[in-house]
Amino acid sequence: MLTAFAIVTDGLVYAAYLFLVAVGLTLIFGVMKILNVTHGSFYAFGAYGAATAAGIWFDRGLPDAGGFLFMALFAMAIGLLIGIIIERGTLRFVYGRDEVVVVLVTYAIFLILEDVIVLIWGPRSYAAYQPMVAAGSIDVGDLTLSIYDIGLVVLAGVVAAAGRWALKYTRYGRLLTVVIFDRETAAAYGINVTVVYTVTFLIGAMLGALGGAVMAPKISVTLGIGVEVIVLAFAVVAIGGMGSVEGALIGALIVGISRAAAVHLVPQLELFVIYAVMALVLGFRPYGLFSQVQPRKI
Amino acid sequence: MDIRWSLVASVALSLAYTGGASAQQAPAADAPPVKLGIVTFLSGPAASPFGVPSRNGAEIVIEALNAGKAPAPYNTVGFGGTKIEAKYVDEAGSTAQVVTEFRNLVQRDKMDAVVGYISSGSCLAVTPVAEELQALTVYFDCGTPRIFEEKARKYVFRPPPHATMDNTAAARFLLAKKKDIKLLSGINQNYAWGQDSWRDFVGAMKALAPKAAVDKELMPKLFAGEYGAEISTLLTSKSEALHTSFWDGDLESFVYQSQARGLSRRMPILGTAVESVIWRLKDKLPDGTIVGARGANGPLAPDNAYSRWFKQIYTERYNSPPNYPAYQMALSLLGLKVAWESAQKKKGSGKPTTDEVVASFEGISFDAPSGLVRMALGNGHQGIQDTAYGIYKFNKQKNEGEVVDIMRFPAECVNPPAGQNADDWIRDGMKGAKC
Amino acid sequence: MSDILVVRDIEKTFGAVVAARDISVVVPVHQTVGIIGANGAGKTTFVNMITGHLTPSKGSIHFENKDITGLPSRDIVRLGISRSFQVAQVFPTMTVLENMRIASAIANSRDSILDRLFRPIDAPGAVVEADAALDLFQIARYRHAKAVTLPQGVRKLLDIAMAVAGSPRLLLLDEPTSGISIEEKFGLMEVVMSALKTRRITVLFVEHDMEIVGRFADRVLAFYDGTVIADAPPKAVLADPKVQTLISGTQRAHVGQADA
Amino acid sequence: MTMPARSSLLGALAFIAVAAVAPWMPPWLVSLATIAFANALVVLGLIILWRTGLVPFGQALFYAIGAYAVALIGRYTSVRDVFVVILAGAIFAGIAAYLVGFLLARYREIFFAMLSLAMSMILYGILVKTETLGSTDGFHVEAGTFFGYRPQGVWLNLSIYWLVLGFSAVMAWLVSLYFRSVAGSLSNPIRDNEIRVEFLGISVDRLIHLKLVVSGILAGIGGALAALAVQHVDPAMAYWTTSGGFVFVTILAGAGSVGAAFVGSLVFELVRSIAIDLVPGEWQMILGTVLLLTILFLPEGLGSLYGRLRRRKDAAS
Repeated sequence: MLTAFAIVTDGLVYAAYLFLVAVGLTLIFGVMKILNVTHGSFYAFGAYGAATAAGIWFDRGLPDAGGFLFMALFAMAIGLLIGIIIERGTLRFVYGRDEVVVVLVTYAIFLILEDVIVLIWGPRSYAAYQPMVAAGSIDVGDLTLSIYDIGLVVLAGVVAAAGRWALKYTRYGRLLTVVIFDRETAAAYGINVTVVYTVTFLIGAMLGALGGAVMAPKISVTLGIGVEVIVLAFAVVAIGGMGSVEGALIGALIVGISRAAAVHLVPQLELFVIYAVMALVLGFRPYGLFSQVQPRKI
Repeated sequence: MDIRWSLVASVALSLAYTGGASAQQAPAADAPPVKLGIVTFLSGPAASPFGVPSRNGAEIVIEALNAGKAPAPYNTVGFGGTKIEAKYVDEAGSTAQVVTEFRNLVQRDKMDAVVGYISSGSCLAVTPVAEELQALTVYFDCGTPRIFEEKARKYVFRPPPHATMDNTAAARFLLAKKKDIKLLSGINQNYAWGQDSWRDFVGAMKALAPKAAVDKELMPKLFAGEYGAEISTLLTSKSEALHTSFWDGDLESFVYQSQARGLSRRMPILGTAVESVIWRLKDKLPDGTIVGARGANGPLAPDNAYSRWFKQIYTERYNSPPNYPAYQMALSLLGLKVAWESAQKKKGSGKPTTDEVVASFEGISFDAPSGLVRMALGNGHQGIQDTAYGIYKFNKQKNEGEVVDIMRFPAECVNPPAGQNADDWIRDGMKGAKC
Repeated sequence: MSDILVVRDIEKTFGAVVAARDISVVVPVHQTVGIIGANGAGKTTFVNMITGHLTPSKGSIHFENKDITGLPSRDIVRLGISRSFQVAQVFPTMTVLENMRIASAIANSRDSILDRLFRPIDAPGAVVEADAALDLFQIARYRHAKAVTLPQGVRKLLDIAMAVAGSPRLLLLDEPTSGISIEEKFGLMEVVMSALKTRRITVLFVEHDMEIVGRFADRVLAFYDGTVIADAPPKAVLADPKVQTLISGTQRAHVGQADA
Repeated sequence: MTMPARSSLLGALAFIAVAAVAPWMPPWLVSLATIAFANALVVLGLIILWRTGLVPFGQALFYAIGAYAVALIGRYTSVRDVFVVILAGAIFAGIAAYLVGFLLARYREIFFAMLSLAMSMILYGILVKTETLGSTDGFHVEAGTFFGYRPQGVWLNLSIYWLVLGFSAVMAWLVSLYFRSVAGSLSNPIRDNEIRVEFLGISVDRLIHLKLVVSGILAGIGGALAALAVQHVDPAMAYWTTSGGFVFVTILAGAGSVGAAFVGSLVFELVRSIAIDLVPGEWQMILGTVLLLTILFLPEGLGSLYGRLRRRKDAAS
């Protein structure tokens, strides 16, 4: 019983992490059809930015509550900044090229940004644990849960709901839906696709940075954290169906719960879980659970 | 066909390149310097905890040696009066890249010796190449005992002890503190180092305390970052200690997350590589954590002239105390210096050849910041040392962690005897250990 | 004279939507059949079922006395049924000659991986055939132009030429003149039909232009709401009042004139 | 002389020249070129898929299988002959490609890339879990023999180099023949229009399956040669960054010609090695910049430079 409860709570926390990391990736893919490897850099810059912000804030002895907000905003600002540089500086020159070529462009930028991190922050690692410590914990039976983790789950839920709402009810959201559905038609109706692309990329960049910012208190912010996240986020998005926010949510839940179950029941399998789930899902649903791929008409 | 361009391009590039390189490295003084290639992680996740401290250690020690300012008997300039010139190379990349760069150091850059390698995989891959090229190679960190167990080596040395003693000593220390321990768990990264550490530790516990049972055996993937499920599992366990060989980023992440969920109130951590993070974690590392430093390094170092000297020069330059990779780098360079100078003395004058240095390296003993090193295993190619474990305590006044209750273990107590395979030795109950 | 195509009672449903129903058609060899009908009447669905792009939900299709119901298109092509498309399906980044050579080379290879691995693409037989086909369809002067740059009519001709490369016995043309200006339509159909006559191919073609149907078809099938409402020689079908009301839309005009 | 004949002759001459100068090349360059040409065989396989519009982010799967096949034969049997072990590597990689091909051949574009990545990561996981094979540390590969002859010292490296060159030459020739076959010519058509290919009577999935097996065999040979050259194998050979490296070289080389794979791979190794030498901490940045500039300014890769040059010469004459 306790194990089942633990699997669900751990699974939810891990799913929240995965969703926050993957949602920006799936949005960019849905709208721009770009599998964005620099998403790992957004995550890393977000985490480093949050750690820097934590240093600025808590070294002055400012209150904990505002600290987290400051970290998140600071990280998103950094995400916005590098997002602008990447999109305006390189990506817009390769729109319309093969999808795979664009992936490689983002891969190249990712390689460069990995070293930019070293140049800015040096090779040492950073910590930003204050918000998690300040949040405290509650006991549920034998299990102690971190309130910060619960907050993560709530945040993931809020982001998912807000995303759904924005896509359905805001003007820009509806524009996006049109572009996702059919690029050419959108252009024919006079939608400025270039502007939509830029805005989407920046939102995706900020979401990626936010993912890094909310994880920063839990981890040691160190070189290479972006690499790990890329494959993880790709797997989640592929399982859910590329370009679908609901898909990212379901994909994150599936991976999160499977991994938690593996750790509790068969820890030896932990290493394979994500890829096994991915291969399994794709074996039956080639384009993911919530795919929007339609067969071509002749 | 484009193939012919490869010829032109490669020849042109290599000519331009070697030309440039040799011009750069033209001897400044009359006597050509001793050229050392230093290979360590300068990028990637292992750079911050291991690579950079060891590079710093190399820089500061080489500087001191070149100035003739190290404590006796290391107070001759450089190696035997000749200054040392170091070239630093990144260990990150595929094994093929590591091997290629090793060849470049030996064949293109004509290094007199290569000192380096943190990853055991790198050491295993470089070893046969070093033997083939007859290049003097000194490993300073990689832990696997396999290097000298698989085959006798001639040109390869590893002055710091291998990883076996980290876990045999950990078991002995745990039993010294908790004689009646009944249940324990482990969390180790799912890669060679984590798997080997856990196997050695469990093997040693079986031999020393057959009644102690293993509860949870967790093996999260390397750099997982999120340990919620692992911590929950451990919270449901009645284990009395948690063995881990986590290091740096993963260790810090695990400590933050387990602290937030009160795991340390249930069971203390026994960490074989905890020392590398104590300066950063400060009060976030729970008191009572059992601290290993892969030898008597850092706060576990014996109080002698060498450890005081090394800690002082390192701290002055880099504003933080040296951690164990820095100690191991210093140890390896001092060992090489001893071997070099004794070869030079035997020869009478001039630069000793590689074979002469190799001959005088085998089986020597020398003092290092972490105590006496004896090249006792692997036909005199593998060093052993006394090791130590202690208990972490945060000192609020100094705002600094310290390690108390230090217990030392003689080298022969925690290392296999010469000629015996470490795995077999542990499996057979660590016969012949002299404690 | 034998029947080359026998279609019995085929039906196609997509969920609750019935795209085609109760279709039975028998086509003798060397006949040229025109297919007419409004958009959504089931013409393309019919063509898609015969060529294996869609599997009928019910009924059977026999080609030269062989049951081909539900076979994949590539097997049906190998048996001797070929088709062209409403939107010409060519290889846009390749030249006309390259397009044609690929089609000829495939037609000349046996259906085995090994044969295709060891047969060079520029084997003399295929090259000669490709050149001949370009001449036959009168597009040889575009041979070195990339397909993406071709005018619509030429692209259609290339599409049909490629479909004919495998020497099919039955060819289905899905709106060969769609997207072509009125002045060019007849010229294009002349080229196509005379080429097909020399190859003695049985033809089914979907067409909106009644004049063209009247001119080239031996027989006309009129589709309405997923089924065949008339099947007779062109003159008879075009005069059929049901056809005039439901498809060609001429009936109302006539009635209006009569009233005036 | 016909075009293909001229290229074959030039290619053969180039290979002979590159082989003949080896004893006078600095030894480090020989080793570097050995690895570069072994990897070029993998890139050759990528070019086959690339022309079809497929980019595998998991080609390291077959590379690692080829390498581990050689290593395991050396560890558990007494077979040492390089030709036998390389053949074994090729066969195992080919079988693996044939098996995963049933799944992979149904996918296109990004989905193909992602699924192939998942496949290679599963192998990576299995190798990491296999403690008897040293887990992530990997293990030593026994030196090979050439029909019973066991080269020593400098000759060891030179023989491996010549071996790699020999395989490269044969494979380059076979692949260029393949590109001129009916099956090989269908790459571009499949990328352009799968429906037309199907309606010409060809199964696109089966053709892609074939291409996967061919590219898998090439990757297996590349891995087998790399294992013999490096004398060590480890699971990182199956990791996705290894696959990423191959894709990188493919972009750099361009899919235009067979020879480009070899030039591209060599240039890549040289650039990387020089970058590590000049900026040991930030060499990835240099690699990333090279990749970015290649895509932006040389979209058809290094191979297109030669084509441009030749066109200019033809125009002048």
